[in-house]
Amino acid sequence: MAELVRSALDVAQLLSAAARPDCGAIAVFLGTTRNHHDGRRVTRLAYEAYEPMALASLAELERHALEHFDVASCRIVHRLGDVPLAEPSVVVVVAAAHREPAFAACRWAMNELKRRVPIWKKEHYAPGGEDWVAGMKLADPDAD
Amino acid sequence: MAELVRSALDVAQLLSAAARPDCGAIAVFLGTTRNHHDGRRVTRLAYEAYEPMALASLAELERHALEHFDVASCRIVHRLGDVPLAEPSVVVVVAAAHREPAFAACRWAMNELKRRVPIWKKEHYAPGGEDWVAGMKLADPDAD
Amino acid sequence: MIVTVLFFAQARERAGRSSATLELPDGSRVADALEEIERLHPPLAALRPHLAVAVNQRLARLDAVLPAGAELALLPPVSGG
Amino acid sequence: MIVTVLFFAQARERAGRSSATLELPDGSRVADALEEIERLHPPLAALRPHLAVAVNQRLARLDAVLPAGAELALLPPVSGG
Repeated sequence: MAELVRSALDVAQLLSAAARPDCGAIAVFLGTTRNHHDGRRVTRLAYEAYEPMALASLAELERHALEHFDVASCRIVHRLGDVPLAEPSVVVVVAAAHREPAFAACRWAMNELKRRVPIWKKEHYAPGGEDWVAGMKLADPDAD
Repeated sequence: MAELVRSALDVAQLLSAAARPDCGAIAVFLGTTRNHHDGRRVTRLAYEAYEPMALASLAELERHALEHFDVASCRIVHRLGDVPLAEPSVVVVVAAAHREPAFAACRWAMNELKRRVPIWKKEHYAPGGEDWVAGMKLADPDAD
Repeated sequence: MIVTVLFFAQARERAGRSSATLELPDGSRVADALEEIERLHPPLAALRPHLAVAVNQRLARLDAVLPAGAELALLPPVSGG
Repeated sequence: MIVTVLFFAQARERAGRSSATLELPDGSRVADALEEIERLHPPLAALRPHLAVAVNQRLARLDAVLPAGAELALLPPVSGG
Protein backbone atom coordinates (compact mmCIF):
# COMPACT_ATOMS: atom_id res chain seq x y z
CA MET A 1 0.00 0.00 0.00
CA ALA A 2 1.52 3.28 -1.13
CA GLU A 3 1.98 6.01 1.43
CA LEU A 4 3.03 9.63 1.72
CA VAL A 5 4.36 10.48 5.16
CA ARG A 6 5.65 13.60 6.88
CA SER A 7 7.95 11.97 9.41
CA ALA A 8 10.96 9.65 9.24
CA LEU A 9 10.37 6.52 7.14
CA ASP A 10 10.07 3.42 9.29
CA VAL A 11 12.13 1.17 7.07
CA ALA A 12 12.55 -1.60 9.64
CA GLN A 13 8.80 -1.91 9.95
CA LEU A 14 8.39 -2.06 6.16
CA LEU A 15 11.01 -4.79 5.91
CA SER A 16 9.46 -6.97 8.57
CA ALA A 17 6.05 -6.47 6.99
CA ALA A 18 7.49 -7.59 3.64
CA ALA A 19 9.00 -10.83 4.94
CA ARG A 20 6.84 -13.82 3.96
CA PRO A 21 7.52 -17.50 4.45
CA ASP A 22 6.81 -18.19 0.77
CA CYS A 23 9.34 -15.60 -0.45
CA GLY A 24 13.11 -15.87 -0.52
CA ALA A 25 14.05 -12.40 -1.67
CA ILE A 26 13.42 -8.83 -0.65
CA ALA A 27 14.92 -6.06 -2.77
CA VAL A 28 14.90 -2.61 -1.28
CA PHE A 29 15.79 0.81 -2.56
CA LEU A 30 16.27 3.80 -0.29
CA GLY A 31 16.63 7.24 -1.81
CA THR A 32 18.51 9.42 0.66
CA THR A 33 18.98 13.16 0.64
CA ARG A 34 22.38 14.38 -0.53
CA ASN A 35 24.47 17.30 0.68
CA HIS A 36 25.57 18.28 -2.82
CA HIS A 37 24.03 18.67 -6.24
CA ASP A 38 25.66 19.86 -9.45
CA GLY A 39 28.61 21.18 -7.48
CA ARG A 40 26.51 23.16 -5.01
CA ARG A 41 26.33 22.45 -1.32
CA VAL A 42 22.82 21.54 -0.23
CA THR A 43 21.91 22.59 3.30
CA ARG A 44 18.26 21.69 3.40
CA LEU A 45 15.63 20.16 1.20
CA ALA A 46 11.95 19.57 1.13
CA TYR A 47 9.44 17.65 -0.97
CA GLU A 48 5.99 18.73 -2.02
CA ALA A 49 3.36 16.64 -3.79
CA TYR A 50 -0.01 16.81 -5.45
CA GLU A 51 -0.98 14.39 -2.77
CA PRO A 52 -4.06 12.54 -4.01
CA MET A 53 -2.63 12.14 -7.51
CA ALA A 54 0.83 11.19 -6.19
CA LEU A 55 -0.71 8.56 -3.94
CA ALA A 56 -2.75 7.15 -6.82
CA SER A 57 0.35 7.13 -9.06
CA LEU A 58 2.39 5.28 -6.46
CA ALA A 59 -0.40 2.76 -5.96
CA GLU A 60 -0.55 2.29 -9.73
CA LEU A 61 3.21 1.57 -9.79
CA GLU A 62 2.73 -1.02 -7.04
CA ARG A 63 -0.10 -2.67 -8.99
CA HIS A 64 1.87 -2.66 -12.20
CA ALA A 65 4.87 -4.24 -10.47
CA LEU A 66 2.67 -7.11 -9.22
CA GLU A 67 1.17 -7.63 -12.65
CA HIS A 68 4.32 -7.44 -14.77
CA PHE A 69 7.00 -8.97 -12.56
CA ASP A 70 6.98 -12.28 -10.74
CA VAL A 71 6.81 -10.65 -7.32
CA ALA A 72 4.56 -11.13 -4.29
CA SER A 73 4.48 -7.60 -2.91
CA CYS A 74 5.61 -4.09 -3.71
CA ARG A 75 5.38 -1.14 -1.34
CA ILE A 76 6.42 2.44 -1.96
CA VAL A 77 6.53 5.12 0.72
CA HIS A 78 7.63 8.69 0.00
CA ARG A 79 8.36 11.31 2.61
CA LEU A 80 7.14 14.90 2.17
CA GLY A 81 8.13 18.18 3.79
CA ASP A 82 11.62 18.82 5.13
CA VAL A 83 13.92 15.81 5.03
CA PRO A 84 17.19 16.13 6.96
CA LEU A 85 20.34 15.35 4.99
CA ALA A 86 21.28 11.66 4.68
CA GLU A 87 17.81 10.51 5.67
CA PRO A 88 15.63 8.43 3.36
CA SER A 89 13.10 10.36 1.29
CA VAL A 90 11.70 7.31 -0.45
CA VAL A 91 11.70 3.57 0.04
CA VAL A 92 10.65 0.80 -2.34
CA VAL A 93 10.34 -2.71 -0.92
CA VAL A 94 9.70 -5.71 -3.17
CA ALA A 95 9.32 -9.30 -1.99
CA ALA A 96 9.47 -12.26 -4.36
CA ALA A 97 10.18 -15.96 -4.38
CA HIS A 98 13.44 -15.28 -6.25
CA ARG A 99 15.86 -12.42 -6.37
CA GLU A 100 15.99 -11.50 -10.06
CA PRO A 101 12.36 -10.36 -10.34
CA ALA A 102 12.68 -8.64 -6.96
CA PHE A 103 15.63 -6.57 -8.19
CA ALA A 104 13.99 -5.89 -11.56
CA ALA A 105 10.69 -4.70 -10.10
CA CYS A 106 12.39 -2.55 -7.47
CA ARG A 107 14.58 -0.83 -10.07
CA TRP A 108 11.65 -0.41 -12.45
CA ALA A 109 9.45 1.15 -9.76
CA MET A 110 12.14 3.69 -8.80
CA ASN A 111 12.72 4.66 -12.42
CA GLU A 112 9.01 5.14 -13.03
CA LEU A 113 8.52 7.02 -9.78
CA LYS A 114 10.97 9.65 -11.01
CA ARG A 115 8.97 10.37 -14.14
CA ARG A 116 5.36 9.57 -13.31
CA VAL A 117 4.61 10.81 -9.82
CA PRO A 118 3.76 14.46 -9.09
CA ILE A 119 6.33 15.10 -6.36
CA TRP A 120 8.81 17.98 -6.38
CA LYS A 121 12.06 18.53 -4.52
CA LYS A 122 13.34 21.93 -3.55
CA GLU A 123 16.94 22.37 -2.47
CA HIS A 124 18.43 25.21 -0.43
CA TYR A 125 22.11 25.94 -1.05
CA ALA A 126 25.08 27.37 0.79
CA PRO A 127 26.13 30.15 0.69
CA GLY A 128 22.64 31.02 -0.53
CA GLY A 129 19.87 30.40 -3.00
CA GLU A 130 17.31 27.71 -3.57
CA ASP A 131 15.95 25.85 -6.54
CA TRP A 132 13.46 23.26 -7.61
CA VAL A 133 15.45 20.29 -8.81
CA ALA A 134 15.34 20.02 -12.58
CA GLY A 135 13.09 17.09 -13.14
CA MET A 136 11.23 15.25 -15.87
CA LYS A 137 8.11 16.46 -17.63
CA LEU A 138 5.33 14.15 -16.54
CA ALA A 139 4.84 11.54 -19.24
CA ASP A 140 1.92 12.13 -21.60
CA PRO A 141 -0.79 9.58 -20.89
CA ASP A 142 -1.02 8.79 -24.60
CA ALA A 143 2.64 7.78 -24.62
CA ASP A 144 1.87 4.61 -22.66
CA MET B 1 32.98 -4.94 6.76
CA ALA B 2 31.78 -8.48 6.14
CA GLU B 3 30.32 -10.41 9.04
CA LEU B 4 29.04 -13.85 9.94
CA VAL B 5 26.56 -13.78 12.79
CA ARG B 6 24.60 -16.36 14.76
CA SER B 7 21.65 -14.21 15.76
CA ALA B 8 19.01 -12.18 13.93
CA LEU B 9 20.44 -9.74 11.37
CA ASP B 10 20.13 -6.15 12.55
CA VAL B 11 19.11 -4.71 9.20
CA ALA B 12 17.95 -1.36 10.59
CA GLN B 13 21.38 -0.79 12.09
CA LEU B 14 23.09 -1.67 8.80
CA LEU B 15 20.86 0.74 6.91
CA SER B 16 21.49 3.65 9.23
CA ALA B 17 25.23 2.92 9.14
CA ALA B 18 25.09 2.98 5.31
CA ALA B 19 23.39 6.38 5.05
CA ARG B 20 25.89 9.08 4.09
CA PRO B 21 25.28 12.71 3.27
CA ASP B 22 27.26 12.39 0.02
CA CYS B 23 25.18 9.44 -1.23
CA GLY B 24 21.69 9.48 -2.66
CA ALA B 25 21.04 5.78 -3.07
CA ILE B 26 21.08 2.67 -0.93
CA ALA B 27 20.28 -0.65 -2.58
CA VAL B 28 19.59 -3.55 -0.28
CA PHE B 29 19.01 -7.23 -0.78
CA LEU B 30 17.64 -9.49 1.90
CA GLY B 31 17.66 -13.21 1.39
CA THR B 32 14.93 -14.71 3.54
CA THR B 33 14.29 -18.33 4.40
CA ARG B 34 11.45 -20.02 2.53
CA ASN B 35 8.93 -22.58 3.69
CA HIS B 36 9.04 -24.55 0.44
CA HIS B 37 11.66 -25.80 -1.98
CA ASP B 38 11.17 -27.90 -5.10
CA GLY B 39 7.66 -28.78 -3.98
CA ARG B 40 8.67 -29.89 -0.50
CA ARG B 41 7.58 -28.16 2.67
CA VAL B 42 10.54 -26.83 4.62
CA THR B 43 10.12 -26.81 8.39
CA ARG B 44 13.56 -25.74 9.52
CA LEU B 45 16.87 -24.75 8.02
CA ALA B 46 20.37 -24.02 9.09
CA TYR B 47 23.54 -22.62 7.55
CA GLU B 48 27.08 -23.79 8.10
CA ALA B 49 30.27 -22.14 6.85
CA TYR B 50 33.98 -22.61 6.58
CA GLU B 51 34.10 -19.47 8.64
CA PRO B 52 37.51 -17.89 8.07
CA MET B 53 37.39 -18.57 4.34
CA ALA B 54 33.76 -17.44 4.06
CA LEU B 55 34.56 -14.22 5.87
CA ALA B 56 37.54 -13.56 3.60
CA SER B 57 35.41 -14.34 0.51
CA LEU B 58 32.69 -11.93 1.62
CA ALA B 59 35.28 -9.23 2.34
CA GLU B 60 36.74 -9.83 -1.12
CA LEU B 61 33.29 -9.34 -2.67
CA GLU B 62 32.92 -6.07 -0.78
CA ARG B 63 36.32 -4.87 -1.99
CA HIS B 64 35.59 -5.89 -5.57
CA ALA B 65 32.27 -4.03 -5.49
CA LEU B 66 34.03 -0.82 -4.41
CA GLU B 67 36.66 -1.20 -7.09
CA HIS B 68 34.44 -2.13 -10.02
CA PHE B 69 31.25 -0.19 -9.41
CA ASP B 70 30.80 3.49 -8.69
CA VAL B 71 29.69 2.90 -5.11
CA ALA B 72 30.76 4.31 -1.76
CA SER B 73 30.20 1.31 0.48
CA CYS B 74 29.21 -2.34 0.36
CA ARG B 75 28.46 -4.50 3.38
CA ILE B 76 27.52 -8.15 3.46
CA VAL B 77 26.34 -9.98 6.56
CA HIS B 78 25.37 -13.67 6.54
CA ARG B 79 23.65 -15.49 9.35
CA LEU B 80 24.76 -18.99 10.38
CA GLY B 81 23.10 -21.73 12.40
CA ASP B 82 19.34 -22.16 12.58
CA VAL B 83 17.36 -19.42 10.83
CA PRO B 84 13.61 -19.34 11.53
CA LEU B 85 11.39 -19.31 8.44
CA ALA B 86 10.81 -15.90 6.82
CA GLU B 87 13.79 -14.34 8.59
CA PRO B 88 16.74 -12.88 6.70
CA SER B 89 19.72 -15.18 6.26
CA VAL B 90 21.81 -12.66 4.33
CA VAL B 91 21.82 -8.93 3.73
CA VAL B 92 23.77 -6.90 1.20
CA VAL B 93 23.75 -3.11 1.60
CA VAL B 94 25.29 -0.84 -1.03
CA ALA B 95 25.42 2.97 -0.83
CA ALA B 96 26.25 5.13 -3.84
CA ALA B 97 25.79 8.63 -5.14
CA HIS B 98 23.34 7.30 -7.75
CA ARG B 99 20.97 4.40 -7.89
CA GLU B 100 22.08 2.47 -11.00
CA PRO B 101 25.52 1.49 -9.67
CA ALA B 102 23.97 0.77 -6.27
CA PHE B 103 21.51 -1.71 -7.82
CA ALA B 104 24.19 -3.21 -10.08
CA ALA B 105 26.71 -3.78 -7.30
CA CYS B 106 24.09 -5.21 -4.94
CA ARG B 107 22.86 -7.67 -7.54
CA TRP B 108 26.40 -8.61 -8.53
CA ALA B 109 27.45 -9.23 -4.93
CA MET B 110 24.47 -11.54 -4.30
CA ASN B 111 25.12 -13.52 -7.48
CA GLU B 112 28.78 -13.97 -6.60
CA LEU B 113 28.01 -14.84 -3.00
CA LYS B 114 26.01 -17.82 -4.23
CA ARG B 115 28.94 -19.28 -6.13
CA ARG B 116 32.08 -18.12 -4.35
CA VAL B 117 31.50 -18.29 -0.62
CA PRO B 118 31.83 -21.55 1.35
CA ILE B 119 28.46 -21.52 3.08
CA TRP B 120 25.97 -24.40 3.00
CA LYS B 121 22.27 -24.59 3.69
CA LYS B 122 20.55 -27.65 5.07
CA GLU B 123 16.79 -27.96 4.89
CA HIS B 124 14.53 -30.18 6.98
CA TYR B 125 11.26 -31.23 5.36
CA ALA B 126 7.77 -32.25 6.37
CA PRO B 127 6.68 -35.00 6.69
CA GLY B 128 10.34 -36.02 7.05
CA GLY B 129 13.80 -35.95 5.61
CA GLU B 130 16.54 -33.39 5.25
CA ASP B 131 18.93 -32.36 2.56
CA TRP B 132 21.78 -30.05 1.74
CA VAL B 133 20.48 -27.64 -0.85
CA ALA B 134 21.88 -28.43 -4.28
CA GLY B 135 24.36 -25.65 -4.81
CA MET B 136 27.15 -24.58 -7.10
CA LYS B 137 30.61 -26.08 -7.24
CA LEU B 138 32.96 -23.42 -5.95
CA ALA B 139 34.49 -21.68 -8.94
CA ASP B 140 37.97 -22.79 -9.92
CA PRO B 141 40.42 -20.02 -9.07
CA ASP B 142 41.94 -20.31 -12.57
CA ALA B 143 38.56 -19.54 -14.10
CA ASP B 144 38.81 -15.91 -12.97
CA MET C 1 -18.65 27.05 -15.33
CA ILE C 2 -16.29 27.00 -12.38
CA VAL C 3 -12.89 25.31 -12.46
CA THR C 4 -10.50 24.95 -9.53
CA VAL C 5 -6.85 25.45 -10.40
CA LEU C 6 -4.02 24.01 -8.29
CA PHE C 7 -0.47 25.31 -8.61
CA PHE C 8 2.54 23.22 -7.55
CA ALA C 9 6.26 23.88 -7.04
CA GLN C 10 7.55 26.51 -9.52
CA ALA C 11 4.00 27.10 -10.75
CA ARG C 12 2.89 27.86 -7.21
CA GLU C 13 5.75 30.26 -6.68
CA ARG C 14 5.21 32.03 -10.01
CA ALA C 15 1.48 32.34 -9.40
CA GLY C 16 2.07 33.45 -5.84
CA ARG C 17 -0.69 31.15 -4.66
CA SER C 18 -1.47 27.47 -4.40
CA SER C 19 -5.00 27.52 -5.77
CA ALA C 20 -7.50 29.68 -7.60
CA THR C 21 -11.02 29.53 -8.93
CA LEU C 22 -11.65 30.30 -12.59
CA GLU C 23 -14.88 31.14 -14.34
CA LEU C 24 -14.77 29.78 -17.89
CA PRO C 25 -17.33 29.39 -20.69
CA ASP C 26 -18.93 25.95 -20.83
CA GLY C 27 -17.05 23.68 -23.24
CA SER C 28 -13.68 25.29 -22.51
CA ARG C 29 -10.61 23.16 -23.08
CA VAL C 30 -7.42 22.79 -21.08
CA ALA C 31 -5.65 25.20 -23.45
CA ASP C 32 -8.33 27.85 -22.83
CA ALA C 33 -7.88 27.52 -19.10
CA LEU C 34 -4.11 27.86 -19.43
CA GLU C 35 -4.48 31.03 -21.47
CA GLU C 36 -6.75 32.56 -18.86
CA ILE C 37 -4.39 31.50 -16.05
CA GLU C 38 -1.41 33.02 -17.84
CA ARG C 39 -3.34 36.23 -18.37
CA LEU C 40 -3.92 36.44 -14.63
CA HIS C 41 -0.38 35.28 -13.73
CA PRO C 42 2.01 36.26 -16.55
CA PRO C 43 5.12 34.70 -14.93
CA LEU C 44 3.58 31.31 -15.61
CA ALA C 45 3.87 31.67 -19.39
CA ALA C 46 7.58 30.83 -19.42
CA LEU C 47 6.84 27.53 -17.65
CA ARG C 48 4.28 26.41 -20.22
CA PRO C 49 6.58 24.21 -22.38
CA HIS C 50 7.55 22.24 -19.27
CA LEU C 51 4.14 21.90 -17.68
CA ALA C 52 1.95 18.87 -17.58
CA VAL C 53 -1.69 19.40 -16.73
CA ALA C 54 -3.93 17.09 -14.78
CA VAL C 55 -7.71 17.26 -14.85
CA ASN C 56 -9.34 15.57 -11.90
CA GLN C 57 -6.00 13.96 -11.07
CA ARG C 58 -5.35 12.45 -14.49
CA LEU C 59 -2.94 13.84 -17.06
CA ALA C 60 -4.87 15.60 -19.79
CA ARG C 61 -4.12 16.91 -23.26
CA LEU C 62 -4.43 20.56 -24.20
CA ASP C 63 -7.49 19.85 -26.33
CA ALA C 64 -9.38 17.98 -23.60
CA VAL C 65 -12.73 19.56 -22.78
CA LEU C 66 -13.05 20.52 -19.12
CA PRO C 67 -15.98 19.06 -17.20
CA ALA C 68 -17.88 21.47 -14.96
CA GLY C 69 -16.27 21.72 -11.53
CA ALA C 70 -13.02 20.26 -12.79
CA GLU C 71 -9.90 20.32 -10.66
CA LEU C 72 -7.11 21.41 -12.99
CA ALA C 73 -3.52 21.05 -11.69
CA LEU C 74 -0.41 22.67 -13.14
CA LEU C 75 2.46 20.21 -12.76
CA PRO C 76 6.04 21.33 -13.40
CA PRO C 77 8.69 18.68 -14.18
CA VAL C 78 8.70 16.20 -11.33
CA SER C 79 11.67 15.35 -9.11
CA GLY C 80 10.50 12.85 -6.53
CA GLY C 81 12.74 10.09 -5.27
CA MET D 1 54.25 -34.38 7.04
CA ILE D 2 51.02 -33.59 8.84
CA VAL D 3 47.97 -32.13 7.13
CA THR D 4 44.76 -31.06 8.82
CA VAL D 5 41.61 -31.97 6.93
CA LEU D 6 38.32 -30.13 7.43
CA PHE D 7 35.02 -31.62 6.28
CA PHE D 8 31.96 -29.48 5.60
CA ALA D 9 28.27 -30.14 4.95
CA GLN D 10 27.78 -33.41 3.00
CA ALA D 11 31.49 -34.15 3.30
CA ARG D 12 31.28 -33.86 7.08
CA GLU D 13 28.28 -36.15 7.21
CA ARG D 14 29.84 -38.74 4.91
CA ALA D 15 33.10 -38.69 6.85
CA GLY D 16 31.24 -38.81 10.14
CA ARG D 17 33.55 -36.10 11.48
CA SER D 18 34.38 -32.48 10.97
CA SER D 19 38.16 -32.75 11.00
CA ALA D 20 41.02 -35.22 10.83
CA THR D 21 44.78 -35.28 10.82
CA LEU D 22 46.59 -37.01 7.97
CA GLU D 23 50.16 -38.18 7.76
CA LEU D 24 51.37 -37.87 4.16
CA PRO D 25 54.73 -38.17 2.42
CA ASP D 26 56.49 -34.83 1.90
CA GLY D 27 55.69 -33.43 -1.54
CA SER D 28 52.20 -34.91 -1.62
CA ARG D 29 49.64 -33.16 -3.78
CA VAL D 30 45.98 -32.40 -3.20
CA ALA D 31 45.02 -35.46 -5.26
CA ASP D 32 47.16 -37.69 -3.04
CA ALA D 33 45.48 -36.35 0.06
CA LEU D 34 42.04 -36.95 -1.44
CA GLU D 35 42.92 -40.54 -2.24
CA GLU D 36 44.04 -41.17 1.29
CA ILE D 37 40.92 -39.47 2.69
CA GLU D 38 38.67 -41.58 0.47
CA ARG D 39 40.48 -44.73 1.55
CA LEU D 40 39.71 -43.83 5.18
CA HIS D 41 36.15 -42.64 4.42
CA PRO D 42 34.85 -44.48 1.35
CA PRO D 43 31.45 -42.67 1.28
CA LEU D 44 33.32 -39.54 0.26
CA ALA D 45 34.34 -40.97 -3.11
CA ALA D 46 30.92 -40.33 -4.67
CA LEU D 47 31.20 -36.66 -3.74
CA ARG D 48 34.54 -36.17 -5.46
CA PRO D 49 33.25 -34.78 -8.81
CA HIS D 50 31.37 -32.07 -6.92
CA LEU D 51 34.04 -31.13 -4.41
CA ALA D 52 36.23 -28.08 -4.41
CA VAL D 53 39.31 -28.17 -2.23
CA ALA D 54 40.87 -25.29 -0.35
CA VAL D 55 44.42 -25.32 0.95
CA ASN D 56 45.02 -22.79 3.69
CA GLN D 57 41.70 -21.16 2.81
CA ARG D 58 42.34 -20.70 -0.89
CA LEU D 59 40.89 -22.87 -3.63
CA ALA D 60 43.54 -25.24 -4.93
CA ARG D 61 43.96 -27.50 -7.94
CA LEU D 62 44.37 -31.26 -7.66
CA ASP D 63 48.02 -31.03 -8.71
CA ALA D 64 48.94 -28.39 -6.12
CA VAL D 65 51.71 -29.53 -3.77
CA LEU D 66 50.68 -29.39 -0.12
CA PRO D 67 52.84 -27.33 2.22
CA ALA D 68 53.73 -28.94 5.56
CA GLY D 69 51.04 -28.29 8.13
CA ALA D 70 48.52 -27.39 5.46
CA GLU D 71 44.85 -26.99 6.31
CA LEU D 72 42.96 -28.80 3.58
CA ALA D 73 39.19 -28.25 3.39
CA LEU D 74 36.68 -30.36 1.46
CA LEU D 75 34.01 -28.03 0.12
CA PRO D 76 30.80 -29.45 -1.39
CA PRO D 77 28.74 -27.27 -3.75
CA VAL D 78 27.88 -24.08 -1.87
CA SER D 79 24.39 -22.80 -1.15
CA GLY D 80 24.73 -19.62 0.86
CA GLY D 81 22.34 -16.73 0.45
